Amino acid sequence: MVVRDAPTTTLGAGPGFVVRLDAFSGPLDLLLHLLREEQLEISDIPIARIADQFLQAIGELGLNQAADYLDMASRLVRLKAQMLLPRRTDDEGWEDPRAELVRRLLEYQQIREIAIWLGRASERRAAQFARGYLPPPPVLPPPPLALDLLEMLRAIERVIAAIPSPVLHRVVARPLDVEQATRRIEGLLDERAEIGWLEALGERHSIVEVLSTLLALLELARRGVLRLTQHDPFSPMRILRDTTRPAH
Amino acid sequence: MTPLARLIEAALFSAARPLTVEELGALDPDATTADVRVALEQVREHYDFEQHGIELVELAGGHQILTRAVHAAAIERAQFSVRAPKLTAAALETLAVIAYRQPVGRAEIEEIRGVSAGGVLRSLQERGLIEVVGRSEALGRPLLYGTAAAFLELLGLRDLADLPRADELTIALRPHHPEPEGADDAAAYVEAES
Amino acid sequence: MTPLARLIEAALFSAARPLTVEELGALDPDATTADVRVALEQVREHYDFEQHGIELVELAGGHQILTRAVHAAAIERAQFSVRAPKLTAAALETLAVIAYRQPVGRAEIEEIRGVSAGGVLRSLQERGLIEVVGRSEALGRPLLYGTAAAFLELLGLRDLADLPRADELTIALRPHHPEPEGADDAAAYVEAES
Repeated sequence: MVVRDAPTTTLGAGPGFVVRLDAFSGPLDLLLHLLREEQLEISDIPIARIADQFLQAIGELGLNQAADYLDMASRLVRLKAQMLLPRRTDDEGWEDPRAELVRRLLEYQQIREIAIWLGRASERRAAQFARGYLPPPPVLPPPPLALDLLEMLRAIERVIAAIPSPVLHRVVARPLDVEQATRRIEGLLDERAEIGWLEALGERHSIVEVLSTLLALLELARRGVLRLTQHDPFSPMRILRDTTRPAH
Repeated sequence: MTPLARLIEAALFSAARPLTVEELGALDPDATTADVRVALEQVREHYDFEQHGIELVELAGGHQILTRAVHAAAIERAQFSVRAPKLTAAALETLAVIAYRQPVGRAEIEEIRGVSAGGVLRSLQERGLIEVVGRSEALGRPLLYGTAAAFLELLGLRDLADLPRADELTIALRPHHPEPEGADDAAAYVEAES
Repeated sequence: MTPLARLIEAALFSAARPLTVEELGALDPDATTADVRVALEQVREHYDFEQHGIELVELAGGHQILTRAVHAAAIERAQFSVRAPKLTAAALETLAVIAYRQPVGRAEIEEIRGVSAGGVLRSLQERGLIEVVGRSEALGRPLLYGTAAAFLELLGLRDLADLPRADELTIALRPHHPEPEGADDAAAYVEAES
């Protein structure tokens, strides 16, 4: 919910500190909360302090399982290091390393404002009921068919993808494409909690593909996005979505 | 309308079924059964007197607002309640194969899609989206299918050239290599031609 | 009410979804678009003037009869109808990005919200609030999303122009691909972190 009980407790207050895990809709939300609590300007974030508080917060909130929060934590730590680098005070070419973070926070804050507006609009609409009784539809000849060009094109792509293409064999040695394999695996795990190794591999089983997929799996496992299991020694590998990730 | 009549009208409108006088009483703890009956009568008379397109009817022991029967024919004709049906994924994919490979036989469609295509082909033909455009020279002389005029009309295309070319799609289309057509069907047609 | 207003009232009752002026025109071959608009206005004014418990609302490009908000609590208490469940913060934020940036791909949504969006995109799509509106030209040709018809219905908006304009927001809307912000301000805070 956008209109929710804002966690008002001060971080680091010690034992008895309880915050709903779903209180924050993401690392940017948590970051904005910390800035608000400390009454700090987004345009001038004391990175060192905020980075420490962020790390402390995700530890206390039990969010340290979530890749999205860890990703932000590592960015903050990197920023903290960059801010500590010595530089000359008259250095005109200096770019504030915080600029990108500031931009993202302002952008996110704006989206939050729109989200709150949308939430209120939907609540106003929800207070008005449509007619509850729906008369049974008349028995009539079926109306003209709806055929959508985009749907058609997607079907065409599915069909073409299913055709074993000899063209692909002419392709000269490709570098490993871990990014694409990562996207494919993440896409599959969005749909199902568990997939098999062969599914993760995709349609084509070239050496390049196998290696890319393997590297992607190991990287994703390291980041806590998924877990790799085997029921028995030498049995097929199962790839499980890490259920400790928060639902979005 | 009185406040209670307004509330009762809103409740009857939002409920999915007829509501009894007792049920309607739950809307307002201060309203007696008699109050509810008076309000119901007010709503009914208002609909009749002001010549609304709806009426308050008593049925199944309760009360419900319904559209007047006199409007039924016009509303049915306008078909508001029916959404246009959509093609299944199987039908779309079969149509895709035919659009890009026409003229194409059933065996080739089945080879590409990996499933039998008889039912889908029949229903596409019934809907006028595909038609038989000839016979293959292959053994058994199987029927060849192509898209019909309705296919382009539904997609809003002028002609088949408006479909994206293969190289515009994510994966390049295999060049058409004519395989012995209808090999699977062959046994059934051994005697057909020679 | 005029005969056309009666017919339109009955049709709006039986459809229970927003109907466009064009759809309503199908009710009577003799009625022009202007006739339909006049009749709609008559129904709306009648409901307001006679203080009905229902009202005619303009939303999602059409017209729909809804109960007045003031009756919601009583109707819910009597359990004749329940409010639609609230959307989660994740769903609202994702809708906000899509509404203002459409057509927009998953990567951009995730970049703005700072969290992965697969699950929420799927559920918004299942509820008919968003739909795939095309593919990006970028590598991998990712799907692009836009808001769908149910989005306006759920929010009670007539069209997307009802969304707050950029200058009405306390934080001004920024260009689509903003420059790194605050670079100029940076010099002022050189001492901040040491």
